[in-house]
Amino acid sequence: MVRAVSDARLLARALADPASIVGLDADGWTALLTMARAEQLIGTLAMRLDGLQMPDGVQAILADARAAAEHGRRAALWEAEMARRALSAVDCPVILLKGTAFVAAGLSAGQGRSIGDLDILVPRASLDAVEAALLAAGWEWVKPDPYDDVYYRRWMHELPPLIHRERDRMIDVHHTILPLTARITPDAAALIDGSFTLENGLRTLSPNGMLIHAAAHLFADGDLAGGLRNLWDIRCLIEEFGTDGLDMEAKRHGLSREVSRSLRIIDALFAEGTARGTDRLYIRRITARDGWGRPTRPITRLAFYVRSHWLRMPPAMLARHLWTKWRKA
Amino acid sequence: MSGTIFRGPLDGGLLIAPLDEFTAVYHRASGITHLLTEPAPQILAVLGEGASSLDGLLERLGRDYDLDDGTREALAARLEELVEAGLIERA
Amino acid sequence: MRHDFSVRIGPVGFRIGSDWRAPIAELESLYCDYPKPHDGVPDFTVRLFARRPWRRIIRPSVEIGGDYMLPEAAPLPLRQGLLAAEMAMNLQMALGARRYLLLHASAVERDGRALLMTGVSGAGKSTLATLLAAKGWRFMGDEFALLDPATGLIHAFPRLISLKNEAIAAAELAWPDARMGPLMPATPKGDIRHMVPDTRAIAAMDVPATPALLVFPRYGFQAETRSVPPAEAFVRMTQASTNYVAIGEAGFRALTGLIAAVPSVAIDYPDGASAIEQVEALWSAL
Amino acid sequence: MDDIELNQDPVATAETDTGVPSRRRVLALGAVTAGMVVSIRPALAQTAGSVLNCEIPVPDPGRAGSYIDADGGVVPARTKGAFPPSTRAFKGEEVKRAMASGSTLPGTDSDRSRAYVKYIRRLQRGQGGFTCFASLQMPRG
Repeated sequence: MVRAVSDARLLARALADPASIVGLDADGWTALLTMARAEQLIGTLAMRLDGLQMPDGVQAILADARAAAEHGRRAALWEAEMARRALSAVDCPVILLKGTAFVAAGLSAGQGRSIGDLDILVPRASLDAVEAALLAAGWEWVKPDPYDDVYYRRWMHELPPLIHRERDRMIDVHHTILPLTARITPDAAALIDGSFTLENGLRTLSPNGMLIHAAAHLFADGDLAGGLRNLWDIRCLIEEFGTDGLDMEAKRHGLSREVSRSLRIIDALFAEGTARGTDRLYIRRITARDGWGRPTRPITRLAFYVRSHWLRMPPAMLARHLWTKWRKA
Repeated sequence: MSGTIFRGPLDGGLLIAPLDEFTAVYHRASGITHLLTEPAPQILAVLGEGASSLDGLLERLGRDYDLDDGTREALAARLEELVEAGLIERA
Repeated sequence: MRHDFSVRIGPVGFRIGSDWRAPIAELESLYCDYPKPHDGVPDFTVRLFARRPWRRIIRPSVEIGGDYMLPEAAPLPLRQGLLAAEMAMNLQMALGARRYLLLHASAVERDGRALLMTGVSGAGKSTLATLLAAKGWRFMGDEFALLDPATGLIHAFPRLISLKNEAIAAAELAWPDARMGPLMPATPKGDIRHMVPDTRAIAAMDVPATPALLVFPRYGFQAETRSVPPAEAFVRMTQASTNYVAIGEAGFRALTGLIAAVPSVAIDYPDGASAIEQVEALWSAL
Repeated sequence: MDDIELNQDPVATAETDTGVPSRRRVLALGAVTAGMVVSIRPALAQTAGSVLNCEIPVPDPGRAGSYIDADGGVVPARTKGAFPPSTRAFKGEEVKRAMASGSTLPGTDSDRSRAYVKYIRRLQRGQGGFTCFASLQMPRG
């Protein structure tokens, strides 16, 4: 019998060691599937468990999840293809990021992965041309709000989000991988220089580049929402490509701390490692999910939320940002 | 522009269900269903035989059909619609 | 969660968790003749919860959550908790169903063949299904019909029938012995009362049927019947399906197959009796 | 269901009815008025009514505090001639009534209501209230 686990460690273990699901009872399965949906890892889980013995009811749910992931993969690749066509006249490298990059390059991190918006990285010097080409090809601004627009253009690492008027899909156009306000400034040009070309002319970051981007996103930017999925991405990249040259490249981008934290936490969550010190706090946050799919540990969550704002902005700017938002509300 | 080559979906890239004056088409690469009226299915059929320029397409359509108002401008506009829908691309 | 209940409706298993006892007690009583999810593992989880702890007690307000959520769902007062549960279950179907092409249609069956009725809310698809069931048809569902892309068969989804406003009295008249949920006056959708489908509908819910006729009813007009061209029927059904796009090629094959296989007919009707006459006439002409 | 009229080979579709090129016929290239391609989009519209009790904030939380001009555009707070934001979100049913009958939204006069309705009509996916608005869009009965 599998020991009852009351947080998303149950899910982490099932992903890392599919055989661990043997012996799950109906309630255990229900909790696992619900958590996987809440963490947007149901497609990944379905791919990992494919072919194992399990109740028919579970088998059917996971088959649906695989079909949904396949459909999502197709839609993501199509959106990338449409962006490629729209940008073919702009003479600059277009680098796919995150989920779309994983599926476009056929990486294990892309198997069953849920993919939302299309994220691309382009050189900052090409940003205006890219923006114009996308607007000409049917993309529109999501938020035509003057304050947000100025905020984005001045401080963010991406254009304000665009949505395609026919296909209803969003695109995020990045020119670097962290907000300009963050204390860490990765070398975007080096990431672009090191990128790999795909058959259709689109590009992806190098394996180490993808890993560093994932770690930066997870530990130097957001509030760790969706953290388990990000960590799973990193774990797959390591399994597939190893860590040769990773240290040096992480150092060049000022992200050594974030990258080594990722490696330690992956070892603790998906292997036999033991978390120590603040890593344990991160794991508490990343696994804060119960068998009903509910977020748990509100205090930990709040702490990481506050931290995410702290990381993004210098204090005076954070105060100004919150003040403007507050006055408007 | 006149030298542009237009390319249709790959072989087997479309599922086609004629309904009435409309034809439902499932585009496998995108997962999008389109409802087409004339002359879209005919243009796609010709491009299914191989990529073609505007003039080449006009000539090949003229072989099978009487093109009553078969101006280049009209065909260019139709092709633009198909490009926007992602059903064909400029090669 | 503090209170919970599981049930299977047609092929779909649900688990409903709640911060309050009352909605669960109502579900237990109304769904008492239904089976449990296959292998004890539900397809979908639904949560009825209080946004803030004190909202359990002070002006209790039921938030809707679950595997699939929409950001704009507004909470309902606790006395409408059953409605919240039903909406949340429908929401899981609308956003999460992948095994079947989900048709926003009511369905009844006779001789192994299914009649599908679809239309906007207020068109009368729900009322017509209950009236036809009272005349001997087997009730398969009043909200969703499940088209199996692998077989082309319609699977029943006989959830509680959600009666609105005048339809409540009409259904009570047609089904004097039916078990009814609490009357919920003045909900966002008007007065609502849930009715348990008849015993036969529940007993036969795992028996699928071959689709035979697709009807687009419209209430409040002089009786008229017209054939719906295939392209119009096709487009209307893509818009009457929440997962048509999401299931991709399977959906295209299933829907074009359905449209090619069964006649599509629009009927305008002034009252229930005429509608039944019109439907029976179409059916016997098949 | 494989016996339906599905043809995977686009080449064979030029003559849709018979599958064989038959008589020579007229093909109109220029007579298209409305466009010859309609793409099917995801629909929540018809069903959402039964799955959702929803609200539309004006404007959405991402643009809270901004004013709404007469065309339904979102403009900076205190723009002259524009209307202040609504103090409460509107229920789906209220918006539906205002759109169908031209009655005013609760707590507004007719000009303001018209501006709000225009704003709601211009909502796009990704903006607060869009799914609710989409659920009110009934296809032709």
